Amino acid sequence: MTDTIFDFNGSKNAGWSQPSPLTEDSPSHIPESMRRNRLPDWPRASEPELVRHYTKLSQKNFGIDTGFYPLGSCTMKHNPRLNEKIVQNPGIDRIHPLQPEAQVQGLLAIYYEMQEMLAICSGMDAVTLQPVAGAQGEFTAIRCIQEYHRERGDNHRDKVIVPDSAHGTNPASASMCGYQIIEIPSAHDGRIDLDALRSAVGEDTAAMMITNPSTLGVFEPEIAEAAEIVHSAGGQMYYDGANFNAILGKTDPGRMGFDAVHYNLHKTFSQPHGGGGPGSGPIGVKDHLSKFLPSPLVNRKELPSGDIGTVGDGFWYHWESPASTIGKVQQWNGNAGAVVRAWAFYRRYGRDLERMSEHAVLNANYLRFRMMNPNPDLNIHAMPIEGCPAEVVKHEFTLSMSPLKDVTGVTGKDVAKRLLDFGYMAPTLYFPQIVPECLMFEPTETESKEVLDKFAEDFHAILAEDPDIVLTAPHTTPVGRVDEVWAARNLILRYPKDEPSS
Amino acid sequence: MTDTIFDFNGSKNAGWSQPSPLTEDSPSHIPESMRRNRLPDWPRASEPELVRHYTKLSQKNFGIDTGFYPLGSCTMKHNPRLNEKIVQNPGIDRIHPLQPEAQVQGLLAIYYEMQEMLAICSGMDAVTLQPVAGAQGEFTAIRCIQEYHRERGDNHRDKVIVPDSAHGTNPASASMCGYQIIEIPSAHDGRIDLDALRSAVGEDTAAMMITNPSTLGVFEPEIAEAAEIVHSAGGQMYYDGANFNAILGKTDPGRMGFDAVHYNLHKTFSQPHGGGGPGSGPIGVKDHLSKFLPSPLVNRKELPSGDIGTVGDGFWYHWESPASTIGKVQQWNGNAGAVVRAWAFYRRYGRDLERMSEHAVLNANYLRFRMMNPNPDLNIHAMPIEGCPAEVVKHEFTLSMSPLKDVTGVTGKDVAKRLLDFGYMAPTLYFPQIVPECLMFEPTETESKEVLDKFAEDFHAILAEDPDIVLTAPHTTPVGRVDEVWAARNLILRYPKDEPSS
Amino acid sequence: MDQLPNLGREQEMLDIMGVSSMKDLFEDIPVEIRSEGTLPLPPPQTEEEILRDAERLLGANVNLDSRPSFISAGLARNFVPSMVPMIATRGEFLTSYTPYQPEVSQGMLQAMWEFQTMISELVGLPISNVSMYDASTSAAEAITCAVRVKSKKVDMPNTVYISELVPPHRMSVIENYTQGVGIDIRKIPHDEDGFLNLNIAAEASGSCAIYVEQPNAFGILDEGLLRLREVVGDKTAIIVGVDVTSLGIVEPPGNWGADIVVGEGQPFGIGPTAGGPIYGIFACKKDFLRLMPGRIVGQSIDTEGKTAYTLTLSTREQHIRRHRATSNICSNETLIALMGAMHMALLGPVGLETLSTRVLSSTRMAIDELSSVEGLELAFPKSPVFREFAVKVPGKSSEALSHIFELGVIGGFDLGQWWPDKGSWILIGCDERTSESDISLLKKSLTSWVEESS
Amino acid sequence: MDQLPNLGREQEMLDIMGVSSMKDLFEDIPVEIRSEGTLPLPPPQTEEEILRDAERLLGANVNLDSRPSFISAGLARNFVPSMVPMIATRGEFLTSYTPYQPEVSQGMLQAMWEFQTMISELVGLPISNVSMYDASTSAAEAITCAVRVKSKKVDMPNTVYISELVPPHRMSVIENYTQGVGIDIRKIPHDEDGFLNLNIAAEASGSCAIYVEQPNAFGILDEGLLRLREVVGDKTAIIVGVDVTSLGIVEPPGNWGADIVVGEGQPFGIGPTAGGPIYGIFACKKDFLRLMPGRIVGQSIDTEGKTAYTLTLSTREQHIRRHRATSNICSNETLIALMGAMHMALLGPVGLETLSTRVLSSTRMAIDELSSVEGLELAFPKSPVFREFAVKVPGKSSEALSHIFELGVIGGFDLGQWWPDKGSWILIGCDERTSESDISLLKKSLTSWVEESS
Ligand SMILES: Cc1ncc(COP(=O)(O)O)c(C=O)c1O
Ligand SMILES: Cc1ncc(COP(=O)(O)O)c(C=O)c1O
Repeated sequence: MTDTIFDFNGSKNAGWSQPSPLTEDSPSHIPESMRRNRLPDWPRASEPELVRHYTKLSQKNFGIDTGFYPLGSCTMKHNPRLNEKIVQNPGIDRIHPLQPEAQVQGLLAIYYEMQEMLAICSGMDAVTLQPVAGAQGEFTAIRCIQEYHRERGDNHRDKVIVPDSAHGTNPASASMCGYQIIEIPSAHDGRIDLDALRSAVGEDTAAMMITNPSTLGVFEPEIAEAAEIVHSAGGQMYYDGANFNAILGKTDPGRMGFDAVHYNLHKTFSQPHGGGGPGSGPIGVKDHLSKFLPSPLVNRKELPSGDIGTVGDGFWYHWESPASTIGKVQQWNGNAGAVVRAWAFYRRYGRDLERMSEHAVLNANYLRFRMMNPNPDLNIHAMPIEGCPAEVVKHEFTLSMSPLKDVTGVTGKDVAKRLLDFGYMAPTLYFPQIVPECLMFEPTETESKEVLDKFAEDFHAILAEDPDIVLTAPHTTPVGRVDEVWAARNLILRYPKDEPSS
Repeated sequence: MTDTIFDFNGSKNAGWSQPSPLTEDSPSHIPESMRRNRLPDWPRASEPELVRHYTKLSQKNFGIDTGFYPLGSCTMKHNPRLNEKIVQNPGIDRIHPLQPEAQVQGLLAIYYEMQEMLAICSGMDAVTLQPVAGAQGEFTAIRCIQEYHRERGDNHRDKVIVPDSAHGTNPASASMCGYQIIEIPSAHDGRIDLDALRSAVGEDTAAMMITNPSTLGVFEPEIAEAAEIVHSAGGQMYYDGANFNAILGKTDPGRMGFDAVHYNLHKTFSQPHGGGGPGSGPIGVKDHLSKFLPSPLVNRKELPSGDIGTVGDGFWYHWESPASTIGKVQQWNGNAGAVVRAWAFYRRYGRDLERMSEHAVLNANYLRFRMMNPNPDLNIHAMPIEGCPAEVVKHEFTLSMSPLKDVTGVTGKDVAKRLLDFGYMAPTLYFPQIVPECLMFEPTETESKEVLDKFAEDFHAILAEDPDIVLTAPHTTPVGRVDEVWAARNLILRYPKDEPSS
Repeated sequence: MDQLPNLGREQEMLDIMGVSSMKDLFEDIPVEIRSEGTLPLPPPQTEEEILRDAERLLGANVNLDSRPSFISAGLARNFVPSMVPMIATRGEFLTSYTPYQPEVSQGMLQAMWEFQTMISELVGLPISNVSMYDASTSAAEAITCAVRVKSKKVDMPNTVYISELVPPHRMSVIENYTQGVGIDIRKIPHDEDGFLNLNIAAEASGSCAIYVEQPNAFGILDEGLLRLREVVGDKTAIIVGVDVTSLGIVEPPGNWGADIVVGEGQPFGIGPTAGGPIYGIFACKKDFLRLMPGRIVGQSIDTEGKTAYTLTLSTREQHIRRHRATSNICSNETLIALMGAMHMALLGPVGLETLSTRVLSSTRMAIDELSSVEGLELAFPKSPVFREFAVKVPGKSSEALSHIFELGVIGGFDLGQWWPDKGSWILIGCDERTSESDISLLKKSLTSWVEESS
Repeated sequence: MDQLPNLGREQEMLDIMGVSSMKDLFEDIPVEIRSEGTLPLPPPQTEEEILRDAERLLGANVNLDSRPSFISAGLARNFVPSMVPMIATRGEFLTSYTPYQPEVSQGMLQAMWEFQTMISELVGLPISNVSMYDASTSAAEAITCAVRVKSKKVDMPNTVYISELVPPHRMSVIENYTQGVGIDIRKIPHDEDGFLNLNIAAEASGSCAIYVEQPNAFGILDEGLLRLREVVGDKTAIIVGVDVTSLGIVEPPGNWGADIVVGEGQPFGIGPTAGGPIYGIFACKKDFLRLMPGRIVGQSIDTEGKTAYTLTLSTREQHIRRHRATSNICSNETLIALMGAMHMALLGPVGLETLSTRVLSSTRMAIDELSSVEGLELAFPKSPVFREFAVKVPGKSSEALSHIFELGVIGGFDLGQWWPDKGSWILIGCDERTSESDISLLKKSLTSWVEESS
């Protein structure tokens, strides 16, 4: 095991070398009683030790760069390195969000372009880039919808409908706005059950939240009908854009009948979100909701002819506050660095974003085909069954490992752990919860045919393998299967455990 | 095994996306017969595939960042990350060496400062930064010495003396200048044998090349006498500066009586030289040799008072060609990027470079003590013996594994390979050649006491271990012991082997 | 399009599947809702072209390092050691996701466990999560968390008292996070020295929580807060927002009774980045553990008893608890927190103290210099401050700021944007990069404004 | 001093060893040669201070990307894909050394084996080493290598013919490398179109080697070289220096009889970097293998028969063969060659062709534009060129260049510095970054010079 950073006992009096303070007596300006008298017990290590420490830690971490990462619903695609280079520019890294507009015209121009692009791609009328994650986008949009109903005096709408296949953030976000959640069951084929929806909607319906393609990876063909049902009950339709990677240029939530949508820029538009973040979760809305959007948005006005402006396109970019704005959901203007990366990503495709979605869908269908059609000579214990029967899937798909569990006792989790031994990240496990022993695969467009072929082959090898090996997997990882119950029971959340005691 | 890059068969028509050529018809300006008609069979891979390919390759490579690297004579110290950041500055990365002086005052100022600093630290009078490696520095200095003798009409000096413990580049460099090599044996204690030297020098002596501390890691106390002997025979004294890390601020080659010296900036002043390079091998010389130095050097002149100049210090920096320059040894002005990194490294210590050497020597002596004093309860098969008996060593030391070989058959190489299993880079093996079964350890100043303690402990564990395990090591590396004879016999030097045939 | 490995091989793959064309893969989208034609967007660009445009656009921004700059207001113009971004962007860190599979995520998990320890040490509380989106959501979720924990136990359920000297943007976030669930927010005023009115604060006793900041929106360090526990009694949660950098010299709230400490982590690890990605810190006492937001890493063991790390207490989270989750957080700011951990580890205790002292000393020097300018007036001359202080200028602060920008100085923040009645106040922020010459330029340019406007 | 982990623990370590003070560790240095007092150097600086100084000093340089620039003369103002430096600087690559222990160096070894393949493919010869210091030492060592291989077999041992159109700095390096060992160098002139005089080249027949460049120092592509094998016969080694970028469109010398191909690798992988670190390429036919310089990687197997890579043919090298080594190279330029490999791999065959075409097309456009300027004269109007071409200007080229620099253009290289009789010649270099507007600015500024000086 790598030592923890607290095991270093390097230089006794180390500390990053810094220039001296400008004046010596400044601490005396703070009343004695307010002064800290015991410094935090932080590591005392030199740069050489820390570079090695973190390098070694990184070597015990799996990323897209180190292998195939088919984590369904998470769109773990390649992160173009250009984007990382761009955000090192002091014109983004060393910018303060409160600088006057005249000092940040370039950034505002990028914001404007991204607002426009996202609106176009989704069929929405207005976009804010402020929310910093998909979940925060959901929360923000539901807040807007809440204000929309309130303004209309529609104060009794206190319910939000979500399918039972919804991502956990959907109900959690709605509930943070004070809504009650109505969960409607999926039809037997995993798709939306219009009858169940019809009986769920009513005068108390504030909104329905749904994603399409669904969390099962299939396109809901009756989405327009669903929208119609919700709208006629006076509710708003909210599109969870986590699966946007499947449909760019092919259809859009506007056409499907949605009123609001969030984008996970860190999924569709790529974004290193190592360890789980940062993200960026802009939202787009139709006109009727736009005046509630968080403040500020970027707008622009044409300059007098002859004046090309700071960015050279003849426009003056400026912040603008929507008329009935809900205010702020993040203190500044969102994750600007993530927006700039996403902008660079978008520019690489431009109107060919459609190609990106095509390849995401091609890869998913291809992988599904490969996985469901093993070499007949193999002695597979039991084949998985599709989470949702469908001619084609979109950018991801689900498989139920139940047959394998029935025959061998090997669970979806065991298969997931065994995949780690083969050098893969495991697929998403047990989500959506409506598919028993669910594994969810999303290859993304940036994986080659060779990788997909090999993955399917290795998957089949696991299905054919001695179940004992799978049940006790992983075997080749830096640590063996980790005891999560132990962790929750012992709650060792820092070093040493019980300091500062309270 | 990681696939080779040629196993990718990604996009059929891939190729880095580039803007279109400015004009379309340009190829027609090249005569048909000169045009290439079969493109090279380079990989056809996308960025995602290549990032992963090289990331995976890197994971099969050992560096200072991943573990202790006690490779004697190579001074594998930590590479401060600041230095890497600095060389990304377009003021070095995007500079052409032929730009007029007015356009590169900042770079010239750094060159000037480095010339001065190296001269001060070594007791030399003039320094050139042009040689790009230690070996090239040797070659350059020997060429200068050659011209020096020639100019004095001393045309019969055709021999260069090196001790048998010298680094291979010393004789190789001298021989590239056309010199015959006289190798003198070391005394029984590994030190320079003054009698042998006396009988080797003569009217044909052009120079002696030697390093101090010697390649055995001990300081040659009679160095001044040796210089005296060579000088009185009319020869020049050349100092191989590979071991400079041991003596900064404590003594210098000037005091020892040397006429010329090379510095391995990539050792003493740190420098990432991944895979074996780049390096930087400036040389310093005494006045009498300075007019032969390669061209150009940097000099400066004071500006009229009031004019602070481009870099703000009141000086104008300019190139200058030594009167009887030997010309060039590299086409430009040396490895400027390496010089800038070394400058940043030097600035971090300033006059405290002495502390650096102290810690390098402290660590070496400490490690030697630890390694030679195992826990008496251990059942060690046989202890190594010192390559050179000495009260104290300088920045490195040698151990002979002969006793172990005698008792168990385990060679120095076996021990080296076994150390890899413990997560260490092996020490330098079988150099200097005068120590049988030699292992040479150089911990550098950037390793902590904990690392040294643990290394000694693991070393002892190997000495006590079942010899069969050691003889067949390594066991945990990405590949097992590699068959070097097979490689030399089959000579598969590209893929596929026999293309283009000739 | 060098990003698509299967470009040009579509047919080969379709043939294997027995699908005839790419179009067939989208036949499941009903015709009525299919998009027509090409997206109305510009053509793709190459890396060279995008970089050129990026440099042009970002180059049009005035970056804080390009001139003396005194704008802070909740973010720090910090110095991040070079090692931090270089090592944190190693692919294994950069391109990983939430460590759902601990067996292949030990690196990030251990780093976050170490991060939790460092935050816990910093603020003097035993529990820390692995980051929130930013200081504002951290404050907001601390409040909703306290309400969850306290509502059933106090006289005033769903009620929280908040210092009125919280930056309005942060306050707005707090309002958004609290109003849907019906939390009643009551403001506590300050006296003329910018200190919290402890008499009114006493009314918070019996409510779920009181939220204060140390330093507050004017940079003021309020000694009275040390008595807050006394004032509000044992039942009401004390939540304190901090400037993390100050804690090398200022007593951490955990030591004077805070139940939850929140704040902006950005000064450790990353530049101001136009406001994000940054990260919020969130630390608390044990009683809040099971109802707190965000991800938490715990030490554990593997099947062979080897120490290992894993996400723990996930039952609080949305992917398990769904609408009863303690927060909706899924993506968070781990990668930035990792940078924070590296920066904190490099600083070490002594480095932190030096850093705090540097910020404090440049603040003091700026105060001393500006107080000697006739026509400028310190808004709170008697109060100790850290990093920031407010000055009153003749005329409108927005105009004063434009004037001094012309003279090459980014001169602070126009407090009129936050409080219309403070249209002639400027909030001046100092930091470890502030030099004597920066301060004298600021002084010179403000003096010029004073002269200009008199 | 945040670089020394044992700072402050000296005594602890000394005590363990039983040494009383740090001084004792240096007692072995005789008093007479000990240094006195402190080094006369400035005090240590912190990372912040060094960075500030570095930015000030390097910022005082005029970087090529800051304005239209036409200086090339052997190096390329290239565009390096962002991935290259980011991945090549991963610590495992960056901080490794020569892969003496192949078991833990497979990454670099495999990458270099792949590099060898790419260079071999590029130039059309079967063998490549893993890099030389730069193009000049590559050329120099190719010549000494050819002499080693051929001297015993030819009529004129120790004799080599060299085109006189080799850049003088490179020629100087060649002279240094050859004169110690007594190699006789004879120059071959060119005709008025800049083509090699093949009649005189024929005299090289019977010598050890002939060294030519394609394109030559004036950027000229010389069709006559295709007949060189015919002209010099079978025994004399043909060594060709190339512009690597040209080989996407120009026939590689391996295909027309070259025995050794050398050149500057820099256009693939790294910026011009003020002249280094860069790397030379060195490729040859099999007959030269055992006497060639530099490191070579071979495929091999491990104890279990698994494919593995290792340095091979080390018996040529100084650490084994000492003074009989084929070169003194120890440190080389592997890390830069790694960047080259990444860049080449990203380009792929088609990308290379596009790149070559881009460079050629901007060269052509610049020629077309400048030839329309009255008062400027192309030095070799009839000869095909790649990347560079020479123009004659009125007056001194150094003055012309100063003039156009004032107008914002880095206008090329003053050939008078290489050949005093060409004091009014400018060598103009174009590349993939040259834009139409760059060319029109060059034209405008040169036109202004013509007007000024008439
Ligand atoms: C379907 C779905 N919806 C919403 C989210 C929440 O997005 P974020 O993680 O950006 O908060 C996710 C994230 O995994 C998701 O997969
Ligand atoms: C003692 C000694 N001399 C000379 C050299 C040659 O230096 P370089 O590798 O920089 O050519 C080395 C390199 O290892 C060395 O150890």
